[in-house]
Amino acid sequence: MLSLLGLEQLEQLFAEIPVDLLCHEQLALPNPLNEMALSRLMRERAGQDRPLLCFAGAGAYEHHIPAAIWEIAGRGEFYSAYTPYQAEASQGTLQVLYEYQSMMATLLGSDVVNASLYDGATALAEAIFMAIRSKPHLPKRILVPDTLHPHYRQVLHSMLLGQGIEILPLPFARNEGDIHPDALQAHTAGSFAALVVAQPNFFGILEEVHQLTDWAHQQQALLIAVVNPLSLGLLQPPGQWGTTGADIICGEGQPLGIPLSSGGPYFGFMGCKNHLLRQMPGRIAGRTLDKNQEPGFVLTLQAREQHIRRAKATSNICTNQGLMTVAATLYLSLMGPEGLRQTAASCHHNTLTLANRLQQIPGLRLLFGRPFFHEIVVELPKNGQSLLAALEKQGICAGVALGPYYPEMENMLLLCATEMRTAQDIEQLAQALSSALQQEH
Amino acid sequence: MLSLLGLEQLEQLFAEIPVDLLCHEQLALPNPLNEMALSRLMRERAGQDRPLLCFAGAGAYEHHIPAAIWEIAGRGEFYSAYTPYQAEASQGTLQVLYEYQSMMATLLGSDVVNASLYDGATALAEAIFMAIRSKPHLPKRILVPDTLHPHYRQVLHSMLLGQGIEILPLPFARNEGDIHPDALQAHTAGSFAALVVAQPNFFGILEEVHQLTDWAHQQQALLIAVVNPLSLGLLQPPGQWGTTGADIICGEGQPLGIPLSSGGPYFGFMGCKNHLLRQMPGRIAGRTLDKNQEPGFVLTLQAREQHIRRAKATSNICTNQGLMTVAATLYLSLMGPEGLRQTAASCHHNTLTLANRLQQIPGLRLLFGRPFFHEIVVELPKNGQSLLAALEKQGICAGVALGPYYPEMENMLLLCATEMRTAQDIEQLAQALSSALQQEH
Amino acid sequence: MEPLLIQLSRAQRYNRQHTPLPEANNEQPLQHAQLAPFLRAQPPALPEVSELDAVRHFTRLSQKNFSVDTHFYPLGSCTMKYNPRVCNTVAMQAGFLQRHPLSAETTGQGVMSCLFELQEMLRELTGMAAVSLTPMAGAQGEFAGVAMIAAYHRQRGDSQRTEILIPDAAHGTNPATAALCGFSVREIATDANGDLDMAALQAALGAHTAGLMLTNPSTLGLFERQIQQIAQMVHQAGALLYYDGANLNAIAGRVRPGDMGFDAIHINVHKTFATPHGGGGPGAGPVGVSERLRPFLPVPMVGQNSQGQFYWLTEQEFPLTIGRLSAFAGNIGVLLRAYAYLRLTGTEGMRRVASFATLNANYLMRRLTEAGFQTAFPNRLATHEFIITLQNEAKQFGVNALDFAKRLLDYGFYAPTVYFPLLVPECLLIEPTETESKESLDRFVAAMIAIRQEAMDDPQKVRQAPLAVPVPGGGHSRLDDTLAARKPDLRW
Amino acid sequence: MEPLLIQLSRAQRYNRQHTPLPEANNEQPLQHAQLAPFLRAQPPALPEVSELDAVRHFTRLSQKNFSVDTHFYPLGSCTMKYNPRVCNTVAMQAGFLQRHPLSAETTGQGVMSCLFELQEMLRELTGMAAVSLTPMAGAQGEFAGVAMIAAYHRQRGDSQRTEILIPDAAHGTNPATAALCGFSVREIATDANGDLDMAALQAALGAHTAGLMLTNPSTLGLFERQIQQIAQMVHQAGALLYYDGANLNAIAGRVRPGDMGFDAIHINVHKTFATPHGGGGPGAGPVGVSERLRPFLPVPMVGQNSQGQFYWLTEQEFPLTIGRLSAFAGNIGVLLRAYAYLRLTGTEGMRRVASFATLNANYLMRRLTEAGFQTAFPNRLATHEFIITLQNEAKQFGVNALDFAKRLLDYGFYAPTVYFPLLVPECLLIEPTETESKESLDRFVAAMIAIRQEAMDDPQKVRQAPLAVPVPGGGHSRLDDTLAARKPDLRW
Ligand SMILES: Cc1ncc(COP(=O)(O)O)c(C=O)c1O
Ligand SMILES: Cc1ncc(COP(=O)(O)O)c(C=O)c1O
Repeated sequence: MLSLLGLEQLEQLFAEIPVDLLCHEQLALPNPLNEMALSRLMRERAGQDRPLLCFAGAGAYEHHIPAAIWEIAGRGEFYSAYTPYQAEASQGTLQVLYEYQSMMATLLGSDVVNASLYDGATALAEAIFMAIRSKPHLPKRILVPDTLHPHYRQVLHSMLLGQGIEILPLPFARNEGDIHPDALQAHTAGSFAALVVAQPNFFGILEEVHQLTDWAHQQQALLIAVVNPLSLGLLQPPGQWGTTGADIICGEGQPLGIPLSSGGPYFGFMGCKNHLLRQMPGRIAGRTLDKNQEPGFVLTLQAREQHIRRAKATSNICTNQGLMTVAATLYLSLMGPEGLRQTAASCHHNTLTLANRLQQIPGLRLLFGRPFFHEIVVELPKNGQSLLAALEKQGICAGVALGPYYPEMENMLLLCATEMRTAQDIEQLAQALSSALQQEH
Repeated sequence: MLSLLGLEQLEQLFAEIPVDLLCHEQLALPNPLNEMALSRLMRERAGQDRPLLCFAGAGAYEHHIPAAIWEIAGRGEFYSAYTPYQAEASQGTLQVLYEYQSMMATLLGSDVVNASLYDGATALAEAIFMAIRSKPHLPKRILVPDTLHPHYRQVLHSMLLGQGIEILPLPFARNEGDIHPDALQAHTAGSFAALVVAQPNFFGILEEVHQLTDWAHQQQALLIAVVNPLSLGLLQPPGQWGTTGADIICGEGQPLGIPLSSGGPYFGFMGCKNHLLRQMPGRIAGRTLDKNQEPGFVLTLQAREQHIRRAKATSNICTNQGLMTVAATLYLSLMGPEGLRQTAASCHHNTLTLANRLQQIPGLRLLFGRPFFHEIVVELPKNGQSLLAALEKQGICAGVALGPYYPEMENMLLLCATEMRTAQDIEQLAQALSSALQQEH
Repeated sequence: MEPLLIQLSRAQRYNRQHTPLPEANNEQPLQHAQLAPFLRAQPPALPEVSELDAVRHFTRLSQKNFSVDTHFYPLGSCTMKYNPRVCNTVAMQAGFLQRHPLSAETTGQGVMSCLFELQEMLRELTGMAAVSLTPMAGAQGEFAGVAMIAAYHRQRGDSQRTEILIPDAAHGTNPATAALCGFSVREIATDANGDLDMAALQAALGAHTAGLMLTNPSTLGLFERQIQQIAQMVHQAGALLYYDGANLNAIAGRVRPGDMGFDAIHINVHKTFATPHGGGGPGAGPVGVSERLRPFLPVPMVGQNSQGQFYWLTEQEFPLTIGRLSAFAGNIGVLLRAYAYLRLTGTEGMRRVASFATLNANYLMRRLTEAGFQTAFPNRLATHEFIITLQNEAKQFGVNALDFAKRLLDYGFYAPTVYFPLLVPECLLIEPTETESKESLDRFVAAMIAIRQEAMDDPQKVRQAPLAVPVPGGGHSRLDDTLAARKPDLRW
Repeated sequence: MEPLLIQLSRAQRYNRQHTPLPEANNEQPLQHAQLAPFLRAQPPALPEVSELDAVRHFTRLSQKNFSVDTHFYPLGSCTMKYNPRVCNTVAMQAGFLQRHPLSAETTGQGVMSCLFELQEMLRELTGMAAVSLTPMAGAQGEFAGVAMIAAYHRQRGDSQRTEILIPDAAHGTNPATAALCGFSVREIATDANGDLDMAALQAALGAHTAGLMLTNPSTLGLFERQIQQIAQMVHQAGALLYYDGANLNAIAGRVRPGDMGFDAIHINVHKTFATPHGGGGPGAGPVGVSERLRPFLPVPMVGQNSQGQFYWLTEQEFPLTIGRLSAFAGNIGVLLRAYAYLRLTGTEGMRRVASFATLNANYLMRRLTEAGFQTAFPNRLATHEFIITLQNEAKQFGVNALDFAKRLLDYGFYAPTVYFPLLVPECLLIEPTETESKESLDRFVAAMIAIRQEAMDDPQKVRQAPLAVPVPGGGHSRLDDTLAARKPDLRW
């Protein structure tokens, strides 16, 4: 091949690069491994990360993942294809996206859904940009409750800064764990573009979403819902909140068949009302016809996107989390409405069991009085973080300490029991907790 | 669906079964698990079987298995299809089989190869049936050396009994570990139908295959070779043994990309000279043309098989080990001649290192003086089995004890070092061995 | 057509990442001086391709297969039902895959506990006294069974029993196995209703009879109603009764071969227990026996000692064993999948399997009958499968069973089994299995009707089928079997 | 066409094995009285299908994709090279998959050691001072980079820098990102040789310039030869230089953006580091910075303490950080694959990647040139990709770049990128990557020649293309984009 080019050495291919830029010395990377050595190394590394009995939630949930999902999502034809720019040679991915959009839309109760964003937190940031764009006459101000996941609030800070969007926090009710009703009073109609509501919220608590939605709409603002999609097997879809439903719905797709993986890759989902469609970021698959009038699928409404609209695009997103939506589509297909309902119900049921059992332990107290979905906040007689460390030694991840996020809550843990946690698991946790508490008294 | 049949209950579908035969009571099987519980159970079970640092061989070898192999062999189209009876809808499997046959034929140096048998041991039994069939005028007697894997000899006993085939054992040379040259003297031309030779033999020793082959042919007998296919990346193919080559070649395919899996599924391979083709058992894929003169593949020479020939078939085999040959084909494709050569060379090299290192341990002695491939027999100052047990506690499988197979060898271990064993692994073994020996002295 | 891999080969190309010595310039001298006389003169002429070439080639080839995961696959007698993927996933865990077969029992309690429980579950499900898992497929299970029957008679000194009786409808492995074990084979006829001809059986039974091999439900897709009588007759003649368990899917959890009076049985786990078929295997063929054959079971099996630990049972515990049937303990990875499947189903699930397999077969049979196809045994209920005969179509349109089968491929269906059992002319043996939906079955009926219409309108087209099997790149037209056998081209 | 899954749905059908309460009759009362007011009135209208239906449906759909594992995929700018499968396998181990993101650092030393080493390797390979892995794709990496540039100026009180300069050839994410960060965008022209127009740059630079975003090699498939001068000019103007690392594959191990003078870069691991593209993701877009931007890096990153233990670096250690960009720490599973890939290649391997990516591109460019196709920059060496323009063909035969692209699908090739970069009319941006063999490239040339011949002989045919993409069941003819946008049909 070199000879066709009239060259003698590979180096000559780089002739246009200024010589003083070329790396002449060997870079200090580790020596190459062969696959055998790599496999052994990575087996050892993975072996260091021994799975724990997990009661942590806080935005990432250990659910049962049917084996068929990753056996199929991992197929080369899905795994090694890219964004379906050539529709006719990408009907697999495109039809899956269309089916994903369809299933998510019924789950969320939204008119339309896009084909994924990076994760729940960035999806919310995009939802806020979208709200701001579609309410150009309102101030760039957003109401964000303290019951929203603290990491999500941090991401909003990072991402909204450049456009000068102001975040107005809403405190929560100390005994109830939901948005404090008085907090809304401070905000008047026309003074903000959107209200964000998380359901369930970070504490696992169910918010009064109907009132909140109607209130936001009365103030001429949009309502942005942040939801756990799995909970919607059981709970009201945001599209039906209040009189007219949430306007933009987003959240973290991880509960739908995506492994925990230390935090990613997950995927963000987003749906909205029809009239907001052209403000929506991200890929969208649509059904159309070919020259023979056969139905088929394409990426559509691309005029919203960076590769066409460039600086005026609805978002800069390009590569999204495609493969994760394949997995989620498989998840929803395998579960169906009944499987999803039972899974959500089982999460709730197990968390009830957990709450009841933990309350029997002297010194432990359930913090909030309101209904919850599958997470609870528990108050301890001591610092949450040190207790977690003690239980980790016994192979238990006893939840997430709230101190780092809410300084006044340093004796508190956020715990979750999904459908994976059996009665024995809960008993094991309870006993480990009891004895850890006793030991240090 | 029942109503179309005019039925009301599923039970009515079983109306033809005599009532007194129906199971009325619940069978005592465990309650059904859902996939979540099953996965957890099986994770626990697999977790009990902690992998050891493995120096055991004896017919099953821990080799590097490129990840691509099982990612592809596990694809539904291979995994969930059956024997390619409908050729036009099974071209994937059929072309793979044809390529498998082609690759194995060049590796073995044989004219033709079939599409798999159950495992190495049964392949040898089938080879013997084949030899007997093709030498109808000779006595049903087979020379089987004691250097053949003891389990293979046991399988021959089980399988040859019904047809009254007599197995004549050949003792081995005590210091050399190969077939004792004098042992052949006892057998005269025309007194047996075939000689079996394993290369490398059970002790890892290389036999004098050229002489043995020529000798067998001089006695009008067939030569049946039992080989490790991976060794043939380096060693002479049986098709070139002696003046005219082995007649039937068989063996265990496990080294070619098949995981150890406690012993199966593996696959047996078999090749032979052209003139024996119609005596060969098992499926064979062939290339042919379709009505448009396009080349394609079919199962062929089926007149040998049970579904056509019934009681007169060359074998009763039906389901074989198809998927394993897909994996082996991928293995040979990914390794190529150079990869296979280097792997075999590395096995040999590491075993040399192992032999040298173990001989430095006081009291240890390499038993045999002849060249070996990747296994060695080591004599200990004490019982092999108790030493193995001691090392297993340290996570090392230090080989296979020979006592159970050769009562006079109860102080001996058979050890193997494949390309997977690093210098550090060997050092770890050596030190563990040394201290185990010291402790008990 | 996908090229042969060798056509993509280019000298000197190889995948460094799969060789033990990654750095060529750092290659240690291959110290195999002692090997010199044994080295091969020329490397094997294997393809030299990149990993991408290989992955792409075999991925593309895979797409040329019809399979259960992609197509309705009503291949009678083969029970091509859906293998729950989780059974593969749980069996492919490192702990199971990496274990050496000869490493100590203490290091394999996980896998051995599964095997032990599988033995127990199969025992319960079949009503036999004991089970050995070691046979590597149905045919090897048959071998074990017949060898045990031989060992039984031999042990009793009853050396005149040299004959095995086999119904004419039987699968080819039955006579082939009997012959492999040194028996002569006598065929027993089937009566007009598809049951065994009792007079013929009576006539054949005698002091030379070692045993009768029976499949129930039979390969005709019928439950053998006289089974209790048959068992009595066989036993009275001093012979034993063998059960070919390939059709257990139809009755699992409902009737047990042990209760029917069988002495030895095999079970095709790749049928009833949804382990993969893998383009022809691997399967596994556990055997079960009645009390009198227990001592002869093939080894190894798994036992449990009083401390609850699992260990291998060998000829030490079973001195009369017919012996070993494989180098190690059989297709353990396959058995793990069967274990997983059985834990998913339990008894209730097994009964559902049998019910829906039977329901689907009867539904499909009725739909085809209503569409005018002729079933072989119109007065009988189907079991999990049934036979239609295309005699009429062959006569009227000159379009035979093979033509129908091939044309079904064009329609995107794998073909049913053709021309088996041998006694029904122009037959299709159709087994829908319990995992197919009514919608699949209805589509199949529609295709059959359409093909018959084509056979009327344009028989030549059907005789040419398949015209283009719907696989990537366009599939083959009918392949020439005769040419393949006449001029064997078996390697590149 | 494969039906929609909802068309296979049948009320009440569901997969018992995936529900937490397997026995229906044993279902515990769902104690969610407290939830009553929050329950949905109607279940979501999801498909109700069996596992087989779902597996078959999605397996069949997968076969309708072209992908690297099945087809040559020369999609320019996207580096569709082969992902070694082992990188997937090692990343899919239970230890990695099951770890909760908020569980203690002590329980994640395995994954964190990989991430730490990956940070270090990327730092070395790019010549930057520090690396953060957290961005979840290239575009988010760009966001992080531009946000850091903004933070830098803000921190210095330099509030007038409101403009980002971007070459007209740039990828759409560059201007979109700048806008997202609140900057206005000014385009800089490209000169006739494909280099940046230096006069235009000089004219644009000023006190309002926050930075210049550059891709090098550029999206024209050319190495920007004046890069050192550009860096000097930009820095002299008080602005910073951003590197879009999407094309790093061409130069990895040979030239480093850090040495070229860039202040902030992103790296598309799903390009250079062979992590999957997944039909559109997930990717990952680590960022690297020069010393002056280090304080602003996005969190979390991984640090190592003096006992060798790994821990998360957050705003505690980086008080000036631009903050968090995801709920947790980014696409860790993807980063593990990149780590595995880099351990396979090492420096030598990386240099080989760049060499063969470049060799393949130049070879293919030359072959196409010799076949009479017009390259956009005939006097330049190609980098890892190159552009041909089909202006002539469009003029002569009325067959444009899109027609060529669509016709390539019929020939079994994925199409190169079309109509990008925007400044070259009727262009195809062709990137063969280093993992394709010469044979693949030659076949592609043959197809291009054949299509041009068709364009001469039967242009209408090419304009109709694809006629039938070779996928199972027969592929589509050209799909109507306009209809799709005019009447959005976005769900069933
Ligand atoms: C009725 C019957 N018996 C026996 C067998 C043989 O089983 P295997 O193929 O597992 O050896 C089969 C399988 O095809 C069968 O259908
Ligand atoms: C030149 C260039 N820049 C930036 C990007 C954006 O990267 P990503 O798709 O990972 O967000 C791409 C990818 O398509 C690209 O080709």
